[in-house]
Amino acid sequence: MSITAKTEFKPKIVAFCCNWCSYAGADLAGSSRLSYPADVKIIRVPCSCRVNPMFVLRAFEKGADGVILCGCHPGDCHYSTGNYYTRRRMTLLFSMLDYIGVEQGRTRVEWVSAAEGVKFSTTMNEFVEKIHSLGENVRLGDLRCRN
Amino acid sequence: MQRIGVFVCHCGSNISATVDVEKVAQMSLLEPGVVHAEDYQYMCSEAGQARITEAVKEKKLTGIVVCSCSPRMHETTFRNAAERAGINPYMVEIANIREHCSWIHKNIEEGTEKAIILARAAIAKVTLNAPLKPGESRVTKRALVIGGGIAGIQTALDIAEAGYEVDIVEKTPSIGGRMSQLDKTFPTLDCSACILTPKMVEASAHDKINIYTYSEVDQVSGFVGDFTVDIRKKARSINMDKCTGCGVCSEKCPSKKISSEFNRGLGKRSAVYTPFAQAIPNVPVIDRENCIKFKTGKCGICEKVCQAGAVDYTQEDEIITEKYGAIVVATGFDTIKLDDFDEYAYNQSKDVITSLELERVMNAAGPTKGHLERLSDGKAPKNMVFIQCVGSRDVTCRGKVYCSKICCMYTAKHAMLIRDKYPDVNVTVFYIDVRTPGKNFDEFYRRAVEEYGVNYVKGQVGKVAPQANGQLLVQAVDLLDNKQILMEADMVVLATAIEPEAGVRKIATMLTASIDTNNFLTEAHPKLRPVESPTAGVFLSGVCQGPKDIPETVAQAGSAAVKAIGLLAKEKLMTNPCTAKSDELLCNGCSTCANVCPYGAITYEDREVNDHGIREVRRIAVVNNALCQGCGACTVTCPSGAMDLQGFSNRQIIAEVDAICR
Amino acid sequence: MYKIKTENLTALFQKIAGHQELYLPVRNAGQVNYANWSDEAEVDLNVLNTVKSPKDAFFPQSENLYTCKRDGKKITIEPEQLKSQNFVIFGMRSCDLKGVEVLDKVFLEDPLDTFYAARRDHGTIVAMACNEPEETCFCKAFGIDAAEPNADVATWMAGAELYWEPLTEKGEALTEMVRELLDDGSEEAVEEMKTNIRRIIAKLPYSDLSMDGWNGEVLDEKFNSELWDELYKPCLACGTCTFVCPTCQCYDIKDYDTGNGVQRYRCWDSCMYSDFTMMAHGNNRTNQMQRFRQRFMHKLVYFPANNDGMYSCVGCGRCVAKCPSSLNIVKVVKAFQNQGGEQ
Amino acid sequence: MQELVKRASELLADGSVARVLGWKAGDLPYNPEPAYFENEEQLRSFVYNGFCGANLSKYMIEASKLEGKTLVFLKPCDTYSFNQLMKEYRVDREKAWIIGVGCRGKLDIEAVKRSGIKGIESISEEDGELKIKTLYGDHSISYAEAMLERCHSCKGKEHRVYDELIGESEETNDSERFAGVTEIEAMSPEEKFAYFQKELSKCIRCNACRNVCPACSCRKCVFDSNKFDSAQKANTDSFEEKMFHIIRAFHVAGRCTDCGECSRVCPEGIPLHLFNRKFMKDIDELYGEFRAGEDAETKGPLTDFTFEDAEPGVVAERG
Repeated sequence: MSITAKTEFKPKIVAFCCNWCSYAGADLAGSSRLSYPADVKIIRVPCSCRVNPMFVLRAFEKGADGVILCGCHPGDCHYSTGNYYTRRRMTLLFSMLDYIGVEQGRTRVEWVSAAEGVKFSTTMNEFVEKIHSLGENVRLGDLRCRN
Repeated sequence: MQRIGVFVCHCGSNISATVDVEKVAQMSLLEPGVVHAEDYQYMCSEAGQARITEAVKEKKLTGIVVCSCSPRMHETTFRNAAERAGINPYMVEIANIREHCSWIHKNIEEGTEKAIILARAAIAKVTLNAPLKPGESRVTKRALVIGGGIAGIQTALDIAEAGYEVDIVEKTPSIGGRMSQLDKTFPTLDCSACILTPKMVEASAHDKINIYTYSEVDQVSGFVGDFTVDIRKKARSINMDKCTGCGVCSEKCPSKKISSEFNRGLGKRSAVYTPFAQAIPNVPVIDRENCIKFKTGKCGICEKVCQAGAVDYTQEDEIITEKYGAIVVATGFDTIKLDDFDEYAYNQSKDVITSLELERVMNAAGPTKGHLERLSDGKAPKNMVFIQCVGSRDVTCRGKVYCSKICCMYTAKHAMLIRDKYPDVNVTVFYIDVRTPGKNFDEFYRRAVEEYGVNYVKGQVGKVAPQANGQLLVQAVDLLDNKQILMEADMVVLATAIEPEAGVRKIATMLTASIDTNNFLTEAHPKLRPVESPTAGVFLSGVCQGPKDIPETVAQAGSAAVKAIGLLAKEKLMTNPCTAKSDELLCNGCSTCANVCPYGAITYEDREVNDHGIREVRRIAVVNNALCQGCGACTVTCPSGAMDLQGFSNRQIIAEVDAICR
Repeated sequence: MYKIKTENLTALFQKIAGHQELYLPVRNAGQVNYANWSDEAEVDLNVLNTVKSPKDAFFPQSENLYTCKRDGKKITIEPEQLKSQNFVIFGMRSCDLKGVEVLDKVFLEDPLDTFYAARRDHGTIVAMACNEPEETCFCKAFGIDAAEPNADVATWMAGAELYWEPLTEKGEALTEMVRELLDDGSEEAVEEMKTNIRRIIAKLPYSDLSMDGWNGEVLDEKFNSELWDELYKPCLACGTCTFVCPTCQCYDIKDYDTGNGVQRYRCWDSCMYSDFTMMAHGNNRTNQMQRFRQRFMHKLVYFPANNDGMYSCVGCGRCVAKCPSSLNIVKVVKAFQNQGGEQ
Repeated sequence: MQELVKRASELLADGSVARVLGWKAGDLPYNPEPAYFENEEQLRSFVYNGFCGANLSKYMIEASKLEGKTLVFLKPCDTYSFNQLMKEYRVDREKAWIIGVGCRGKLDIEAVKRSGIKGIESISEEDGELKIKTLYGDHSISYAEAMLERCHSCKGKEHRVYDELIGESEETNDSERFAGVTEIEAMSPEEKFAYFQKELSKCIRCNACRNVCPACSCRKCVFDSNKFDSAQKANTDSFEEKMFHIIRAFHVAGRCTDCGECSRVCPEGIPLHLFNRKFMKDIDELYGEFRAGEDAETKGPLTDFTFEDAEPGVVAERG
């Protein structure tokens, strides 16, 4: 990716991926050799509904510059309803982060199926680019983790 | 403190081309708890696995991290290796440095750095892993089928043929369902009764099938493999063992003016009745609400005329409790109520009928003995109008948003049959779209238009107005010619939307099977698990899952049977150990977790706890490991963090987050 | 005795801040707390009680003790530097000064708390008399004179002037630093001020509060009293009373994982919290009644028993004003006295 | 008030209830405290006045464990909390005898003091004015001006659960409930950040907001336990203030009845209700109007969903 060359800033990005769709989608991106920046590190969870808002804040606390959640498309959840709960929880959480002045682009939810390797890679490229445009996360982190 | 071994795979050059595997191993060795790290050509090979087992023994490892391909590929391989080496298989974590790293990054420095971070996240997680053991649960070798229509009958027959006991619970006095009410079936036009009756007889005669008619499911408890169900056998007032099915009781019953459910209210029946001639069992029931004996205490004629002495007014509802390993829901459908569709004058005119009512009219055993006639005056109709999509594909809240799927075809069937039998009757069909995706379907529809001269008009009917002369004035729009149509008809037939049977919501609740906004039961996965409910051990057969025609219903009934057989064939069920678990000292008993559990796996019990010296009885969430599938929805909804997911615990995920962000 | 026009106080603060850190009551988002002085700071000397007491200046709510850094398997430990720069804390009231005396008893006795001691050594306290005491005040019950703020420098606000009297060497040094801004002032104005303050204090609703019956001698009787069962009931188990209190001195020591090591820090703790003094086997105080009792027994019985009768309550009234359930130490003191009267 | 005492005495005397949960007169004109009364003698110190703001519903968690029924006085807004607690099985309806008491808005002593009044000796009321005698002269302030913020955006004077009602209520709602939220929403990200940074920097982590909150009824809060490695006792870094208040608001989202106790008790006057109301406003706008505690049955918005729910991207789209 050319964007990493643009600046010294190397964002830390945590991506929570559900085991059944998005993690498999990321696998497909890999086997299709569809590249995205190495700044993205994936954490596997059984379902997007396993992602506690506390995990998202924890990532920011410890120095993440962006957090993205990926799950099955609504209606396709392996557990049938999990992502519907995720959708409400994360909508409210993101809205609250926006409300306290954290930049909107630092958080994102994207539905990526096991067949959407291309979408996974495109999403990650976009997201990293967005984080680059926002720069380092200074509003929502614990300073003690920065030295 | 754990003793962790890290094994870095080259995967030939798949990984090692863009990741310095040696460095990943070296760097991993610096992480707390790591006592061994090595890299190898192919970790998944026999030799690679042997290196793992050797290291476990030599270095007394308690946890393993394999940096390799996706866990979706070889997690099981390495878990098995761990088990062979004598440590719990769930003490293994995979760092996916191939699909998520080496394959997408070209720069070796970048790839290596990321691989090191992924490894350290896996190390951080495995540090907090705990040995997990799958549970075992037994399987009762008996299935319950709820609903005795064609779906239920087919499912029951298939399961029984595989050698398992099956009970069918049917709420009406006879099995047969909607199909028994149909006259002919599309696209072959064979007689519905002719193909259904042999199935009914077969089911009834099968030694593995036990049929409870005039019965309902009262209560369900338990879980996959081990359900306990209470079946309420409603009082029939006729002793089934004694009754010979001679029919004298019905003949002599003085209360004969009761609207016949089987004939959709178009005919009459007596208070003691068998719904239709081919009913199985051929044993009548006494409709106590309309029986003179039950209403006034007088009469008792049926008892007097019954030579077998089968009439028993003292019968009471009976509860039968039975255990099942699998449950198949086959509750079927009904047509929607048309009270909100005043424009079609269904409630004003007897000559406006639903398609299902037309089936009865066309049927030789129906209210008109199979003669097509107006129900108001018995005259033969000259002009008939069919209106499709009555309440289907309806975005107003009156109807259903979905397509009922069968209406286009049965309307073509009706039109064709009428034109065939009564060539002088003009038939006009108003439609939004004609949908004919099925084997021989479009051919069938084209025959209706081309060979039988059915007049298809694309457009919606705005109003059906009964006239003083007994005619029905139909106002419609022809969308293709873009003109208003005003025509008189003798009869109007409404292709009424279908919806799941009214009782299905109650059944779904008992089974904790989820249901969608239209009351159709939800599949475990819409594409990949279409006949399973998200609740383990509960399967879906027929229209209760979504609109479908007879062949589709029979096909789904068969697959539901296969799924049930697959379950019943198991001696024991191994349960996924990555299930939710509630900490009794933190649980508030607030029930929020149960509200989001799609499997009904969470129940509450009052339990005495000892909270650091405070002994008290508290309401505590209890997770049934056999039901829990480990999604984790409950863990996030639990504000105190009492509910946690084994294998993906809060602390484990946080450790991964920390390791990535540091 | 010196004096300075209130309009010149900003110049005074600027002058002090030019040499040393200056810590004084500042209004931020509607509330007044001690904070570092800056040009933008909205200084508020009229507020009697800051929300948090100024003990923060010597015993911060949270302070780092040392940092561990990990590099691979190598660990280095860096102790936190002790306070080495002089600072001034301006505006403390008599009650809060007494609060510092209480803290001294705890932290300056053996074993010496070096973090606290360093701050005490480097801090110069400029205190203010309370010319408008409030209904929540009861410092008099502890023999504190709100009219005589005995610190390094004592000050009195009289109309448009602040009277200034250095009382210690540190006070003299500070006075020297700002001497050019001070004028000479007369004792009379201050004496009049003092009389006035004492007159108001005599009229306060709690002016007749005495500490009769509260001494270390009837420990068992107090401890076992059934009154506690009633008194604690409305308590929400929050830490408001402890965190606004100028004498509460309990702290917890915790580690924060920075990713590449650990920061060991201490922070205020509250005996009202269920995990206060939690040990591996659990907690020796298992219910809120016991925790509630602990707080008041400590302040009014155990502490004076071990410190020559010095109560660890100074009557500042913060808990009276801030308790969400309107509980407070005065209600506790009186409850036992009334019970005595009835028996 | 006499009517309340009379009825309480009756119910105690005939054994209908074992105790009474109400408010006891304090030692200052404005500090009554929640209290239990077990006999007529004790009831002599019962008080019900403008300063009885404390919501007693949370005390019913403990009272539900006691033998016999507890008579509890609940103001209209307190009954929402009671319903919510009932929905979560935290209180036992059978153990409560609820007398719904009238409410004409509750007073905020901080509001009185903010107007510059100090040294209060007595407070009395005349024609909607509070007459306040102080050591430094007499003052007067209108009742409405001295009211708690929550009463200005009162959700109505109808009791949602009760056994009997005593006393009249007066409407006090005179402001738009979400006005404060809307104002912040209109700010730029920098302004929003500065606003909350300033407010939250005051937080002393006393946990009063949490402990008074009827929705925060966890036996052990996540911030006191090691379940998330999140135990905190102090805001050592400004992140922790944000973490605590966001998560607290999130945990009570869809459960918070907007009783306003958090803002009432905050010793630093942080407008904590602005967090809760933000979630309420979002829930109302995105998922349909919802009032926690209106009844004890309806599913909360975070344990429910529709297929057509807004996507999280809606946050950015709204701008």
